[in-house]
Amino acid sequence: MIIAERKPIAEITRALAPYKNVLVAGCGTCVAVCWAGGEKEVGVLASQLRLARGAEGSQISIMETTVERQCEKEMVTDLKDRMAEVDAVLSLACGAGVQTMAEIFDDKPVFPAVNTTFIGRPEREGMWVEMCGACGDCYLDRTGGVCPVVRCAKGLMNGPCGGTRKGGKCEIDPDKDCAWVLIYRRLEKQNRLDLMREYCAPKNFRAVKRPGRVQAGKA
Amino acid sequence: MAIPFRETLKTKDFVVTAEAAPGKGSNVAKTLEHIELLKDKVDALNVTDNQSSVMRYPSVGVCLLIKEQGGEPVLQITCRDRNRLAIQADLLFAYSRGISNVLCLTGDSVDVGDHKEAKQVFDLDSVQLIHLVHTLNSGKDMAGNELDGAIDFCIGTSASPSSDPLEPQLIKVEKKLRAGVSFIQTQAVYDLDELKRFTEFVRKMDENVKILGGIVPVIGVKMASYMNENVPGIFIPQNLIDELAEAPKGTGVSKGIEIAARMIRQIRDEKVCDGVHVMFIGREDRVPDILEAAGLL
Amino acid sequence: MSMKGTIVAFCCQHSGYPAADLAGKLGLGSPEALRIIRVPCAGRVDVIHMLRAFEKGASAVAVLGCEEGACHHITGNTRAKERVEQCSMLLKEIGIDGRRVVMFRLSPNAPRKFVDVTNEIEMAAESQGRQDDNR
Amino acid sequence: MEVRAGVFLCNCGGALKNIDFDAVASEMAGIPGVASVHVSSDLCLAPARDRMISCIREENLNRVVVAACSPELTEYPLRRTVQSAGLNGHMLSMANIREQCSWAHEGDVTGKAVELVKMAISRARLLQPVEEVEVGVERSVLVVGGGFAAVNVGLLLAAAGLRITLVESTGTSGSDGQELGSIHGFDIGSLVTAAERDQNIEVLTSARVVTVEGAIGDFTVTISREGKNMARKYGAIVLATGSRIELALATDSDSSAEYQGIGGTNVVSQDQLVERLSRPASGVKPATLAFMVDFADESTRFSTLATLGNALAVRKVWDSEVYVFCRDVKVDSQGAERLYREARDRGVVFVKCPAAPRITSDNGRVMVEAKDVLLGEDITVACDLLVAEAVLYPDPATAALGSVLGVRLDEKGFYQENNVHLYPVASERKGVFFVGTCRGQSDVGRVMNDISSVVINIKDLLSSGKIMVESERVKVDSEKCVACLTCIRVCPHAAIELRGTEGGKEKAVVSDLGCHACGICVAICPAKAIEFQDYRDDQILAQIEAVG
Repeated sequence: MIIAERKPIAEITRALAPYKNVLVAGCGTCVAVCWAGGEKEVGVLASQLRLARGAEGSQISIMETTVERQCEKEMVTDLKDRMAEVDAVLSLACGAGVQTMAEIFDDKPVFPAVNTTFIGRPEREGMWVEMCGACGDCYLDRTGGVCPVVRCAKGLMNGPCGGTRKGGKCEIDPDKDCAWVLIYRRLEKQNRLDLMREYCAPKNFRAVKRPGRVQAGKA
Repeated sequence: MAIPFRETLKTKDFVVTAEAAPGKGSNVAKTLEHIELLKDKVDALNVTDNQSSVMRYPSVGVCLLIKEQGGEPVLQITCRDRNRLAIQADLLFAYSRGISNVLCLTGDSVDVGDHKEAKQVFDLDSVQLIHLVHTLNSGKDMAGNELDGAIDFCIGTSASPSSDPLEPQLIKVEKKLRAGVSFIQTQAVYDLDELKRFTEFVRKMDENVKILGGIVPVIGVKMASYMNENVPGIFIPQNLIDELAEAPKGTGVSKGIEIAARMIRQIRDEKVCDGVHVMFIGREDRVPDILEAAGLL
Repeated sequence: MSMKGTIVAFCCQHSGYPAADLAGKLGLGSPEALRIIRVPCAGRVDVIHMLRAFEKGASAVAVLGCEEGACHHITGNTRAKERVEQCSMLLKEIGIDGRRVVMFRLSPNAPRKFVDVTNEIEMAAESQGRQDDNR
Repeated sequence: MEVRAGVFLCNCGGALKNIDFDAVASEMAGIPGVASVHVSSDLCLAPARDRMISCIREENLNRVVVAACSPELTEYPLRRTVQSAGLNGHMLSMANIREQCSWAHEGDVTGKAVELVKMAISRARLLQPVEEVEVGVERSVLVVGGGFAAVNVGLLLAAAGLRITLVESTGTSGSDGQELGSIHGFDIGSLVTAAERDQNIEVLTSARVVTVEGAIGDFTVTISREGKNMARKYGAIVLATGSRIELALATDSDSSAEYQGIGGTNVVSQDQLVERLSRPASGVKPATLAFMVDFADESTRFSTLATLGNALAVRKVWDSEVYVFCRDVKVDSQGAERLYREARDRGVVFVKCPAAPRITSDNGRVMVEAKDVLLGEDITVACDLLVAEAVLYPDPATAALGSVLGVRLDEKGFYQENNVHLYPVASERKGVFFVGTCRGQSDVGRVMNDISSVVINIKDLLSSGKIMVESERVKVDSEKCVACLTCIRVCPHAAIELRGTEGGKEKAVVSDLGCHACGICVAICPAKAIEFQDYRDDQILAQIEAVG
């Protein structure tokens, strides 16, 4: 799922400085599950903003809401009757949500409250790791199901690089496994190491013509 | 004019190369000094390409200086800073100016350098780069278009014989050998058995590739632990660190040179591999002392 | 700030709350500004509860849970500790002293500990309060 | 439905002098939702309770707020009172104006009392009823393990009319109970045959528990035997998987000789000694014997009891000199003190030494060298036979079975009981119990205690075939739940599972029976989909709003 992380409060308060009535909008799907932008985080952020303004001695009136999925135009449009007295919107959704909100209510400034980081999964409670870079040309069939495009720091297609650390850790971060050592161990286990020995030609980095568009077959 | 490296590799039984480090500005005086000092003492002079992701005077620039001084340069190219268009263009330019040796490297990550927020390219990796040079050598570019004027590079690459785990590295070396390289300059090695096993491994697949053992003198315990910790692909064993610890204060550099020379002599006498590639980052002026101590001058 | 000087204490049913009762039975004086909210486990208290108490003007918020490793529900007190630390960080981020939110662990038969910690919190909050007022 | 709350203030027989109850009562009258305010002096006594019941009925109150002493004392009885007035017991909210207000501070605290009652009222407005329903439970018990404890539990529960399945991983039942049983004169064999003949008991040998789902009263357990899986329903699960016994090699750290190293033949385990004693005719009788106690592991009583019993037997049968080298003989097990005295009277010499003795060998005899605390000097005893100390280690299968059942292990690897004093045989997962050496118990006396307390627990739970339980006190709203598994991973009592809901999709479902009502899942749920009826977020926040 999409993983995000709450922005530092200083960035948010700076953006909201000129505004008095703010709608803080969470999203109930991905960012809720990774504790970044769900209903709970809306409550905490709203409370923190009120406390911050209180400390500065100026007032802020905050409306709290959580849209089931902020990347759905209809769900965002449902907020329209509450937008009359809103000066600015603070969206805790991922980039897709913030931009949908900004597009639907294009007469109002919309600010992100989280940084969308990657597509990933929970490694353990409260910690998420990157698994997929949405490169549009999946190579997982050649690497025993370990993606070098994002899990190798350099995205090499014929790894590993010379900098692998002792114990098979990544050159730039001793806590992270070298993707190519993981690939080696996985393929060795399935004795399909010939896959790793096979030369991989330069990747088509334009498989997805950014910005991407996917047209499903006619429903 | 220096002998082309391609010939040296065929004729000489013990090949010695060193490194000329580009400076951090447009003033090339220091670089010229190093070139002058080393060009006749070694068979070829490698020029690093933004080594450790630290922005420096371009590699092809120093290669031209070496050519002008009558030395034999080896152009190092990493895949971090340029995409496939830029790399092909640089190769054409370098060859047209008489540079005919290239070392294909993946390159360090920007995280270890001084521009940590830069966008890394890595459009290619070292194996794909080797294939690319072959393609250009055959008179075509990567998209299959005919070149007006082909090129003919002597291709080399690097390897890490003391990686742990080693097998994934060896698979990569296999790919490089199948792609076709004339010489391999390894990362810094301190355990000659590992280097010997590595050489035997390579020889089994390709007898005429020349392997030059990477020699990086270590001048102190602090530097040793720093390198073990931060410099990618470096593993200095404990016995070496202990030996350094015994060296009295202030004699670290000469101790480092002494150890390096001893290793070079051992490699030569026991024919561990086909030569050495001496790297003394920041102290290029002391490389002649190493060569002399190793009896290579 | 209608709740000037109040201390909101979330007391776990298995430790903080009985300790407060025992302190009362023994006549040990805890701060009058203390307002205790009974919770089934310290793990039930969430960051929003602490922040809302501060919004209402509480000068300090405490979460009183079981001793380390003696939590009736195994991980309740550890979670409460993590949430107090998160709340403290959220306060620090906006310039409020992070030490105003405190996690304290005690056993149900430790009334003196309960009284000492609540008085300490009150004194700390008061001295901090004076600093905030003249800022 | 309009909130009609009755506020009952109790001045504890006039003892709460520093609260002006009339002032408090007048303050309450104006608060929205308050239907009536009553001041009484002894809400813990029947007359006041009856008046409360009649108030509830006459003024048809649908909330009751009681400001009195601590809910720890009076909440339960007050709930019964409210229920007997026809109102749901959970519609009660309390304010602790005695221990935490009147007694906690000097001087007048009427103001604080007012605030505490206001807080209770704000919570009362948001209370919702929780029905108590009767739930059928499986009258069957799964007992894992084939040892002495397992078979005993099986027999006793079968006698109470419950259907028992005895799952034993090894080939024969009663195998690992030999050591424990034989030493203390229990013939494990006869127990096993009794179990096999009992029609309430089904013995499955070389079977393994694969998965456990559901909660107390309704466990679904998959058992695999000879390659095929069977799904069974159980009301409770008892783990009696025993433990592994190893001879301790505890010697003085610097002494070179290891026990096992010397001669081998003259170093035996308690079991081997018992075997030799049972056939006195063969072999030469050892003239001097030494036992080792409390050096490798001071926490188990296993080697102490075996040593006392066997030392006496050696004195009777072989009449040889017996030395017991010990740090301190702990005799807190059943009958241990009597055995110790009898052994002393029979001439067994107890050598108390601060550290493990040095063991060396001298042409076939075992030399035991130790510092005798009483004599204050080093002594060396040459003995023909040395009985090594036996130490209990967890059975290797403990960890794996623990994770299947979602229960914890202690730092030594035995099962971790919920509370060593209050619930010694219960795990944190309701309906899962541990008995005997698998939880570190080491002597027969304590194992017997375990057995009887587990039998009482389970009979109490299951024999009636039904349990009263508060239905949906903690409930997951399947509309809001996105099945992110956070609550399932977090629940310390393994009471939440993914189950298909009527919408078809699998969602988290809290088992009313298994839930311990701690609220940890409620606080951590990212979608705020879980509600805990008496401690909802809005109720907690309402109390905060009411302060000041």
